[in-house]
Amino acid sequence: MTRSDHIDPNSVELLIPSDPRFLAVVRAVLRETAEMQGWDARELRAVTLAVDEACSNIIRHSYKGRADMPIWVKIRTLQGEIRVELRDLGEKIDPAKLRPRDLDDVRPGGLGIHLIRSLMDEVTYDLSEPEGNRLILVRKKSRQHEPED
Amino acid sequence: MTRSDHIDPNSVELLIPSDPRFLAVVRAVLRETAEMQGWDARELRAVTLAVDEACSNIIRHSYKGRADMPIWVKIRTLQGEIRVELRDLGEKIDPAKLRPRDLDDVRPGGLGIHLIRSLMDEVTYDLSEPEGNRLILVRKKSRQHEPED
Amino acid sequence: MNPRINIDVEHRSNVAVVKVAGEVDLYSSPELRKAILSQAEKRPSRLVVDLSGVQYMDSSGVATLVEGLQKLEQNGGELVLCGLGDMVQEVFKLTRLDSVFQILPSLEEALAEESAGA
Amino acid sequence: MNPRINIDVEHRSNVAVVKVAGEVDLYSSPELRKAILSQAEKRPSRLVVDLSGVQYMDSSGVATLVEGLQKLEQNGGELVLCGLGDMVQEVFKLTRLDSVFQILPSLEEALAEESAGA
Ligand SMILES: Nc1ncnc2c1ncn2[C@@H]1O[C@H](COP(=O)(O)OP(=O)(O)O)[C@@H](O)[C@H]1O
Ligand SMILES: Nc1ncnc2c1ncn2[C@@H]1O[C@H](COP(=O)(O)OP(=O)(O)O)[C@@H](O)[C@H]1O
Repeated sequence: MTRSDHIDPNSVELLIPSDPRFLAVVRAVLRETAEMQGWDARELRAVTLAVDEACSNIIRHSYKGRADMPIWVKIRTLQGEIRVELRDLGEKIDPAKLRPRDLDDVRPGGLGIHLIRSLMDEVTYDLSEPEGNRLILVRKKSRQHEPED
Repeated sequence: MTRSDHIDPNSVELLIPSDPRFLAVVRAVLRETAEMQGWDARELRAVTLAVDEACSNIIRHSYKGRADMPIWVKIRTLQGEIRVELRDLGEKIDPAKLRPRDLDDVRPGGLGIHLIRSLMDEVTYDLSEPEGNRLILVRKKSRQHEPED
Repeated sequence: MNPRINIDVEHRSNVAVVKVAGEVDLYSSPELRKAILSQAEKRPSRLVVDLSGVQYMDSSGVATLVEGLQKLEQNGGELVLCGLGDMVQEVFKLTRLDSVFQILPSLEEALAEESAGA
Repeated sequence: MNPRINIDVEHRSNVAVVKVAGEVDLYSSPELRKAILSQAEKRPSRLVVDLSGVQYMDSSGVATLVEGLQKLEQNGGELVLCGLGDMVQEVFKLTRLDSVFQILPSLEEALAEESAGA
């Protein structure tokens, strides 16, 4: 746990093990914080799914299925936007592989990146960390484009 | 965020601002982690209330109502016990004041410490921190004595 | 305003009914306090607090109800609780306030009791 | 075993019905996969997956259903989905799989369709 005096009064931080059992904890924290800011069910569903997919990718790809590695989830909820930062210490992402599959090529899997990009307004893989990965996801409320319709 | 390689696969850590709005987030995390370990509704209610009272005390007493100070909540859920550690950087607790009020003296307030002690099997205020407070709460499943009945 | 709690106030002759739904904690109890104290100021002979929609209540909620009880009794009125779920019931038992408050199972009974007593 | 998900399997003549309730995510989808693949092995002419109890589904759940669809089609059977709630419907739309699967509103319709087609 880091120490610092006063903190951002709109943020929560969560540290979970890289175990799929804990994905429900992340969803619950998103639900409560979004509700606090009056986000509606549809917006909440979108953010929840995107964050869940990103966490699943960390578990499966960055940590290759190991269940005891750290995932930090920082959630900043404002009235107009929600910003989620995910941090892991796993294998570095190869940006060349970060591609959504062709949706016409129907096969099990390969949908996570597509969902994340469709659901969020900003998706930034920060590759500058000395170790591991940092992903920043932003969704703005009542955004103009709505690719999910 | 601290860095370390592999972590305890049964723990989650949460950092919230000392704002009463975030108490519901702590409750939600407790609910999900306890459910994961098959704790029943009654046990969950007990732990939730105790932790909530302890967080409320940090907000009101340690931080004197300031909403932007950090509260760390570490939850370790096993099948047999749940252990919650609360850490703040506020005013140090005066152990002389940590007394439940006489329950026959009916007045608003003064019930938190009584509830925490009734509901938990171990309540340890660790006064050795250089700054702030650390409170460790433990409840064992199907404990022998059940003062709430 | 406060998504954790919803409060409705109704009046039936000289009985005020405050219906609470949601979670009563340090965040939402000030709203409950405001509602109960503003009703108490009108000096009803009886104030019924219907807690049937309350899934969660902490000691700040309990403190609010104790304050309401004392305000009403000062003015010669009475405060009655009804509809306590498992969780709320446990808190009252643990704080031994179940013997201090008049607690009835349902709103119907809290209102029937009144007409019987009148 | 897995408190996030509950799966019931029923058989009606040559139709297998897999009823799913709960949240389908990376933790629970292996259980759904096991149930669907073990039914697929019995080569039913039709497998209906009733998702009316599912409040949440991620891409691992979707992947599981795609795998089931392909297994059934290999054996000349068909996989039908029914009872999709808002959330599940959105995931299928976003992944454009709403045009790949046969999706019916309710289990009743999924079974009626079968007898009509038979
Ligand atoms: N956190 C991550 N770390 C490393 N590689 C990743 C990560 N997330 C995604 N990838 C890469 O992007 C690819 C596409 O991901 P996705 O669309 O979620 O489908 P899938 O995970 O089913 O392959 C993955 O196969 C993987 O190579
Ligand atoms: N986190 C804390 N920091 C400082 N003092 C505390 C803390 N928690 C409890 N106390 C002290 O213990 C007393 C009793 O607490 P409690 O039983 O919760 O009732 P109340 O908070 O309503 O007074 C408080 O009045 C306060 O002086």
